[in-house]
Amino acid sequence: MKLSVLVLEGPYNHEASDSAYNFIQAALAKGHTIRGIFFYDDGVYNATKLMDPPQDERHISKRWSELGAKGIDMIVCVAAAKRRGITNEVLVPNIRISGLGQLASMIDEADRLVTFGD
Amino acid sequence: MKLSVLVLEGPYNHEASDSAYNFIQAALAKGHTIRGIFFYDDGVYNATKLMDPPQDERHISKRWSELGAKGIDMIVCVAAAKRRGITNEVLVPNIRISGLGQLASMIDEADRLVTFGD
Amino acid sequence: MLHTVNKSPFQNSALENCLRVAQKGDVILLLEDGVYAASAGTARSSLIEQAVKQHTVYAIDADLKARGLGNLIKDVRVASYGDFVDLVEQHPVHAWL
Amino acid sequence: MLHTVNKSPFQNSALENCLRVAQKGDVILLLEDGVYAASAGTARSSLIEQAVKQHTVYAIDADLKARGLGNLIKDVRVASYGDFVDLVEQHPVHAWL
Amino acid sequence: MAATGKKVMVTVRKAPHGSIYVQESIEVMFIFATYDMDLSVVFMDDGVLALHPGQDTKGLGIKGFMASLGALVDWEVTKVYVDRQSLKERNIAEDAIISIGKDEETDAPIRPKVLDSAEIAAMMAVQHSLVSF
Amino acid sequence: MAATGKKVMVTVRKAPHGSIYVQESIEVMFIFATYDMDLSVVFMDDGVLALHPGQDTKGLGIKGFMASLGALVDWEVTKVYVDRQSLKERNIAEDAIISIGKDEETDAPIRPKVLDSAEIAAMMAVQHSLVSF
Repeated sequence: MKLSVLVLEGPYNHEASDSAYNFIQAALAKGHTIRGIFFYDDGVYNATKLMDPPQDERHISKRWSELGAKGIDMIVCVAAAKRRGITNEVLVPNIRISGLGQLASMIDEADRLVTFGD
Repeated sequence: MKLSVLVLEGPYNHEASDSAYNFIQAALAKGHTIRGIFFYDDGVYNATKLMDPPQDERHISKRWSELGAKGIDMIVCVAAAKRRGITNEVLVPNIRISGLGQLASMIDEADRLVTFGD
Repeated sequence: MLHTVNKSPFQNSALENCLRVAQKGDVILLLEDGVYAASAGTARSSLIEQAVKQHTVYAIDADLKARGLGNLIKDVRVASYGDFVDLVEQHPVHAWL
Repeated sequence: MLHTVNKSPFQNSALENCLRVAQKGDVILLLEDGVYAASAGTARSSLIEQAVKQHTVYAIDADLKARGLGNLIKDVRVASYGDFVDLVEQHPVHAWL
Repeated sequence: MAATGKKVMVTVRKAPHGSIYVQESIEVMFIFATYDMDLSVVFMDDGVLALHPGQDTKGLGIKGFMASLGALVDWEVTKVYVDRQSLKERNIAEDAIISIGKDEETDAPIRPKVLDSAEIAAMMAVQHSLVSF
Repeated sequence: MAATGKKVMVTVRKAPHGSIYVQESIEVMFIFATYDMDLSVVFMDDGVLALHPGQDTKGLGIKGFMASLGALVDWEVTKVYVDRQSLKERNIAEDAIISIGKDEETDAPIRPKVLDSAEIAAMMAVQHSLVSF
């Protein structure tokens, strides 16, 4: 199965980002394909490399970046990101900024979309 | 009257940030003193200079920075900021990063605390 | 004391939670999505219809206008942000987030 | 279809909203704070007690454990994230955020 | 991207102005409409409050999105629905909700179509994907 | 900062783990306790779920904050209350809620004190400031 995932909330503040990550790991473990992960609304905050959580806590943007390194298409919505100060200079590797049209493509080219938010 | 204000949510996504700003403007117009404004939880996102909203929209961090320029003590919680990637390099002028002890002082030295959040 | 409620009464229990604890004579200020509770004739109007018997209830004018709300429950008072400041001057405030 | 609910039934109307629209045979997955609805003997247990008559109801195991919930409403099934993936494979999904 | 005509539904369930979700859902509708999906939009629960007449956000210092909502039809977002019970619970008259465009010939306002929850449920059941706000 | 002994209350009304508010409220309690305020803490509404026994967040990949809650008394956060009705509605037995420390002499667990809403209301009414999560 080919899946796309939409993340609507930022890291740490809401569990949405963790649920999405845990879901995606389980999907990969079952051999499914992730067509793409799209970050929208406050979800764009997931992509900042500047986050620096306590040592004994998960590092959410690093975790996403590692998924991106596996070749998963990971996109932050440009309009939502501009409003919130997520720019190319603070972006973690393997996530890129693009338009909502990419979400349309992710939906179109996947068997399912799963949305995580608040 | 001496007031302190606590902001718990980020800009644009929730009205909390706008309500706090409108409340503070009204308090200043009435001649009250703002002892301090403290940004906690997702509220720390209010302080990034990288936000770049559409031209015809309010610029929330610029607005806060202008209040700071008037001498109001404006503080972003260091622990909440680290987790979320708000560092000195992205901070708008006139807002500084410090600890929760500053919130205690703001409460102690004000007649009232007003909290805005979600 | 002053209680602020900023949640829609259709979606969130904040207003009910507040009314359970608020004491007779306490003031309640509705703001943001909380102002939907001030609307007359809805499935949740009874909350504020009851509340005004024990409390002075205000709703922020700019929030009402933003949401197109004009048909308000009797005895709900419309407040500017300046009125909000005056209420804070008179009372310690608890935000029912 | 698969409906996901991630809100506490004590604070938010999402589960009620979902149950009003869900069709007989639809699957409901509780996750995050939504799993509190699976707890037995609470003031909101009746929602899921009714729901299991028409729907298969799952609750995410890791979310139950995080919240210390073990005393669940009869017929609620415990699901891993892997089970969640299987459910998504079988059904289009609507998230009641 | 190739147009495959897949059925996609956007649901709007949150109240406007207290949070940005309604506004960002409209941006999604506009873009999706250009993708030749078979797009439906449903306002339900607090989302129907976005259709309340007479909204004016000037006093908040917020631009708002009433102009965008009023232009949905111009942007070819035409299958727009609203849940009857949600309107009723919020005391919004079905014929008072804001228009999302005008009929090209008669200039009559076009409003979201009011549906019962069973009709919405049936429509949800046949979607390829659902995006919710 | 000078200690003025002002009465400050922290209220916790949100459920744990679905959002970070409970965790960040505990950080506030720890710091405030070092400021010689007259600090009270009240768990009510969904906030009482933070006191549910047996919480284990390992499966979420989240550290959690149970250790911090269990150390409130050690950090001199001692006036900790919980709303009776909120516990009842959520089927949490009053004697099952997690302990926030141990009695120095008897080693007995110290639990938040269960109050009725009228008692909470009376306590709120005399605060200098209230911080809510």
